[in-house]
Amino acid sequence: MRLHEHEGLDIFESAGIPVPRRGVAGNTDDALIIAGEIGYPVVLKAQVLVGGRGLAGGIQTVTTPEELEDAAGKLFSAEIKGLPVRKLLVCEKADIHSELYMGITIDGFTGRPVIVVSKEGGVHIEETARIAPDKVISFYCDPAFGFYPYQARMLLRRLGIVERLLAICADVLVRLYRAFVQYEALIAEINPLVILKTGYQGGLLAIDSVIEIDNSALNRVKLPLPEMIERIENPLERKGREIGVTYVDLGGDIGIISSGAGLGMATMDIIGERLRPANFLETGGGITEELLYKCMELVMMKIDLRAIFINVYGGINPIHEGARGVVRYIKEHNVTIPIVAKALGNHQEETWEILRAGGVHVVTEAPTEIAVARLFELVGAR
Amino acid sequence: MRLHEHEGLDIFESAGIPVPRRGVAGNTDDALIIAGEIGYPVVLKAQVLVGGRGLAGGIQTVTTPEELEDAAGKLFSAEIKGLPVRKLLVCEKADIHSELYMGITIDGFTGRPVIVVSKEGGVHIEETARIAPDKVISFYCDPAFGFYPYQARMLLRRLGIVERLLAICADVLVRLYRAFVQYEALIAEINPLVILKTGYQGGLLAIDSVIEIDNSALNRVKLPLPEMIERIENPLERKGREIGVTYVDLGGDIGIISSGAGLGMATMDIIGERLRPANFLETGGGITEELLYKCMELVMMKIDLRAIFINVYGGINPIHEGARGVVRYIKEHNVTIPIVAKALGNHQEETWEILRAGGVHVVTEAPTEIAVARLFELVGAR
Amino acid sequence: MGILIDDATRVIVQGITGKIGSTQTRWMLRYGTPVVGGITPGKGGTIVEGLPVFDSVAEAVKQTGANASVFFVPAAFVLDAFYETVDAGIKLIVIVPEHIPVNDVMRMRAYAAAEGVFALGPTTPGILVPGKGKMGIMPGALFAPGRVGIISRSGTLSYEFAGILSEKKIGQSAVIGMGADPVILTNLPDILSLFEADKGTDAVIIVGEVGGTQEEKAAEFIAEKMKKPVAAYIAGRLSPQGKRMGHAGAIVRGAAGTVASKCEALQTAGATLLKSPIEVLDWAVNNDIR
Amino acid sequence: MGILIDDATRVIVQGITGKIGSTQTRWMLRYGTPVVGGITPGKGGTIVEGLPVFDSVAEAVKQTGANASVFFVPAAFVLDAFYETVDAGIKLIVIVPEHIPVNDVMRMRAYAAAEGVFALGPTTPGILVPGKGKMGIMPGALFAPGRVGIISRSGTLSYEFAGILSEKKIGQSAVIGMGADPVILTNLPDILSLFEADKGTDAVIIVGEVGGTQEEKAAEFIAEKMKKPVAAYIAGRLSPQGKRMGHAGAIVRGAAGTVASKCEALQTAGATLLKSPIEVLDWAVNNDIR
Repeated sequence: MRLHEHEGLDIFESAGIPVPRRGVAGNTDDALIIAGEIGYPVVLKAQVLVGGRGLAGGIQTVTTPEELEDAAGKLFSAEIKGLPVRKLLVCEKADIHSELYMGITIDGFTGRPVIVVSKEGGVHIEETARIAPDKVISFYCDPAFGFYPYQARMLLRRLGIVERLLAICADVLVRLYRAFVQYEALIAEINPLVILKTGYQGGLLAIDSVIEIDNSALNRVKLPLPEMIERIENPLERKGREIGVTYVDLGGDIGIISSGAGLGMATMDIIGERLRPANFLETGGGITEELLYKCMELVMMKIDLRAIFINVYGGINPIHEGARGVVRYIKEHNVTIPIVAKALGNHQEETWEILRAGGVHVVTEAPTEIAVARLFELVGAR
Repeated sequence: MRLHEHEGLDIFESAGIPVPRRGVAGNTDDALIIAGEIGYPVVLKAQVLVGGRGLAGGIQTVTTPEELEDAAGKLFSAEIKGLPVRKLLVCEKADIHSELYMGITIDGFTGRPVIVVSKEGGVHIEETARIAPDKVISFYCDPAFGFYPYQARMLLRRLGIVERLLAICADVLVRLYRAFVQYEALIAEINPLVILKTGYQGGLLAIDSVIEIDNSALNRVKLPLPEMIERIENPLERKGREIGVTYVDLGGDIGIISSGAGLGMATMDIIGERLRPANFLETGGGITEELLYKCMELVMMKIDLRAIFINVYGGINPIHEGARGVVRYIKEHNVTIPIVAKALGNHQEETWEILRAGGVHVVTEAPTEIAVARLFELVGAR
Repeated sequence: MGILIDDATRVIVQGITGKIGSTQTRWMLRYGTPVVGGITPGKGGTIVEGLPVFDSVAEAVKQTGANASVFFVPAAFVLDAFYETVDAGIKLIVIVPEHIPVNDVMRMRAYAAAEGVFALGPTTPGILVPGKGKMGIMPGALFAPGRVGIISRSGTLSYEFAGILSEKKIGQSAVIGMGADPVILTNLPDILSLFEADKGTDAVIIVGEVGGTQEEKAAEFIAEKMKKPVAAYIAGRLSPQGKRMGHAGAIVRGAAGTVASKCEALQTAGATLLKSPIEVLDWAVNNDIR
Repeated sequence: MGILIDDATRVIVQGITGKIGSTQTRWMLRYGTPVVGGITPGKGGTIVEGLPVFDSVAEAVKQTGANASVFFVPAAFVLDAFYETVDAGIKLIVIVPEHIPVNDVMRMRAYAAAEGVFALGPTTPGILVPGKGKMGIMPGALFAPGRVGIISRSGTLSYEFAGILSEKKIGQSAVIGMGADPVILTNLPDILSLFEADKGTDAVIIVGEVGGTQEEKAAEFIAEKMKKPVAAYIAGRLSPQGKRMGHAGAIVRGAAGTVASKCEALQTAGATLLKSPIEVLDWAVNNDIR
């Protein structure tokens, strides 16, 4: 679960990392009050969960209440990369001397947290990593051992940081690591960590946060935050989460239901050769009659749908039970668009029988390409 | 720092261990109110930091408000093993089917937490461990690995615990371990963990707690508790802590000041051959003129003191500076009882000179026994 | 001799008394898998699918000589059960459940490595060795004995490839689900090395997906160590670019993780790229695999 | 050759820029200890007592060839500095500071054991090898070169015994403070084994205290492994039950750790019990120790 910038800054603050004075506003009036308390100039930052927000106009510095009213009004009515702006973070403007980048993620291949630091903070950090990898220091940490100040100092010395700054930057990096572990994060990033011109706040200020919590750990991480589900903007994707499946909304008009992420992606790729998928829906391993009924309902919510393609395997899933749900939905809602299904594995014959009785075009050969060819025929795709 | 029973029960509760309904009363009226809410019978438990409280009459079951008034009144005016009763824990009375003992401590020799369980709960656990060690199961845990439910089940199975009780007891033991680690305890004990006759509270209830926190970790353990210093009942011992030395109040009339715990204990043992030490005062490694001035002040607070014996070494301590404090105290307060000092190590000659100028009997030979012989002479001990 | 499962294998099922555990035990037994018992703490002494249930793995090992374990344990209990299983001396562990916290997976991985345990998953369909048995949830009817090895990140896509091959009478030596989580217990190159060393395997199919760097690392292994022909399919060409999650991952991975990067790495390493699963049949014909 | 400190020893002082660190460095240098530098992160490049200060242990090792380290670091920073020192390859570490959380000590101890590091403390006066040097805070004037080894839980009591012996011209081969905490980095039997193996040591004095079980375990070692004569003194006969006598480790809980239990174990093992420190002189005469 990706956290909003302001939620991440709250976590940083509780971890003892210096953060700017700030407040979150849901409307322009609140933004004015917060800015009044902080003192101008302030920075307005759209709280949208998307990268490249700054370049898309989502960050504005204002020096007077009038400027704030103007900028906040525009931001609240704008969309940043397709997402509505529901909240603004109003922040003190830091007196920037220079910037650092600090980030921690998990490397899948080594199974270790990787700590990354660079003197080139800001939006160009990835570019720096590509063209000047020597300016980006990475450290693969042993999670059983932890990450200690001496290791942080070693990394930061390699960036040329010395004397008092060395100790306080190392302290921030260790605190970032502790927060990363405590909140079971997949990503925790300060970008940038600002070195101020004055000694205020110990001379450092974390002015942006990126934190993503491991979804599988959400139930044991103590977070005073809104539920995952409230963060999903797309109504269909939110409904997918409600019924317990993965639903990704796409631009096309062919509905897809698959059991298994890999199979779902392959199906999408094969269909995408000639048609445009409307969605990616993956049931996971919990198929029941009720679940597939709801999956049908969800897929059918997309307007102008031309056909549905079902691709499921009976391994952990009782696909014959799922088939009953599909057929029940078809009958109750008198579905007329073509539905093609490939269903193999345990209980396959029973599944075919149920689906055929419900008017579904069943393909019994193994290659998905053959079943998709049938779909292409039925909707007249060339 | 040893916690009170009620503080320990609060920690257990926050760790998810089942605990009785209860309240803490500072007077009989409050105890009546709490008992009224819980419902009779209730158990009154004197909150004093001493073992064997039950056998000394500190635990009373009452079945009516009248009985409570009578018992609480007596408890509040009593002393349990020399300690005043300032608070009573008022607890629901558990419907006991049987009892277990669960305790965790740190084994100094292996440097590991030791987890101990026994079916013989209650006050006789130490006796059981001595006479029937096979009834007490110990497990030396690897702190880097932690302690997991499967290990808890393994221990508890060896006590003959099976089926549903196995899982819930294992859960309590793992939670006790987590609390032990989280609060940096030296000891965490549930004695007894009661198995109830009914299934109430999952069938288990931790009805007494012993928790001792590592003093050296107090500044990093988050505990919403009164300070260490407020727990010290003896006013002289409290003053010792205030000035930063270890002071243990004893029954005798010879004051002792030593730099170093071992030396202090040896000095006490040697003096104890013929005289009775009034105290054990150990300065630690932070001797200054001011500190020894205050040490003199503290030792002199004991009435009817016959003499003071000072035994210090100049290793990490600047004993010549300390000597100035001793002498300043003697002069300002016109001390007339004999003071014998042995002071060796760095700056010893300077130290001797200062002490002699202040009227202190200085012994320059190495054996403490020789200096103590001088003390015996001076106070006429045979 | 099959890979990982052979005549000496004796499998226990952890979480055998659960709905999925008991159902999958039935399927495993029907497939001829040497399942010898199951574990559910607190339910020792009962019988499921004709097999004895034990309270602890140590007891099961003692009573049945079990040396392999497949997990159908709720995600929250997997770490504890894993430690218990390793401590009991079991050297092959298959973790079917999904939604296990990455922190738990990292711990299990380090413990397995330290104790010399071969573990697969989490989020794996398991292992199936045609004719020998299966540990996990793969639907047996789709597989046939033969000489092609399949390693897949996705359960269902492994069935798809096996199904396509089996229909054309091209059998499999072993089918292994590597697990679909960000961190897995055994990396792809280490699984590849089993197939490279296996006398019963003539060629290997890697079925990958967007994300992570397993396929890129596998390409390095193929280039340096593999002599057997390898075909590779990577799913997710049309997956929308994930909502960008900070920079740290991107810095560590560089450009890796896209279908394009994986395909390029595998092709450069000498693997045959399959643009669509059905192309596996042409590859089999061209490499004379039967 | 002395125990632990010899002609190849090159000592660094961690926390050298602090008040105690710089003062004790001066005393160590005056005693002839081969101190080659110091560490205080952020103060690299400065000079203390004529010695170079470094930002990191690794740098100090590289520049000075240091192979031993003595700590005068605030308790809260000891764990971090310890890990750093071990990682830098130093194999002898003396932790003088007190009030270090037991959890940190347990971590240090496990790390030292895993990495083959000999470490003393916490709450130790250190090591003094007469004529060779000292790491720690022992006041040099009280010690004399000779053939008696002293191991003490208490700093000041080690001075007391050395002082009593030195006055009578009975010198010491080495004096080692084992540390007075509940958990220490090297157990008493392991220190005893150094003396048993040392050609320069004829006899050993153990100076113990109430609390813990180090002396009881030492008794087992003496009974099984030691040929050299051992004398033992245990302080705290009059310590009241349950009271912490200055040292975190000096607390009696139940029957274990009492003076009586220690004395009985040591006497049974064949050690000579000293009821009062001065009796060490009789023991020396009886055992012909000079």
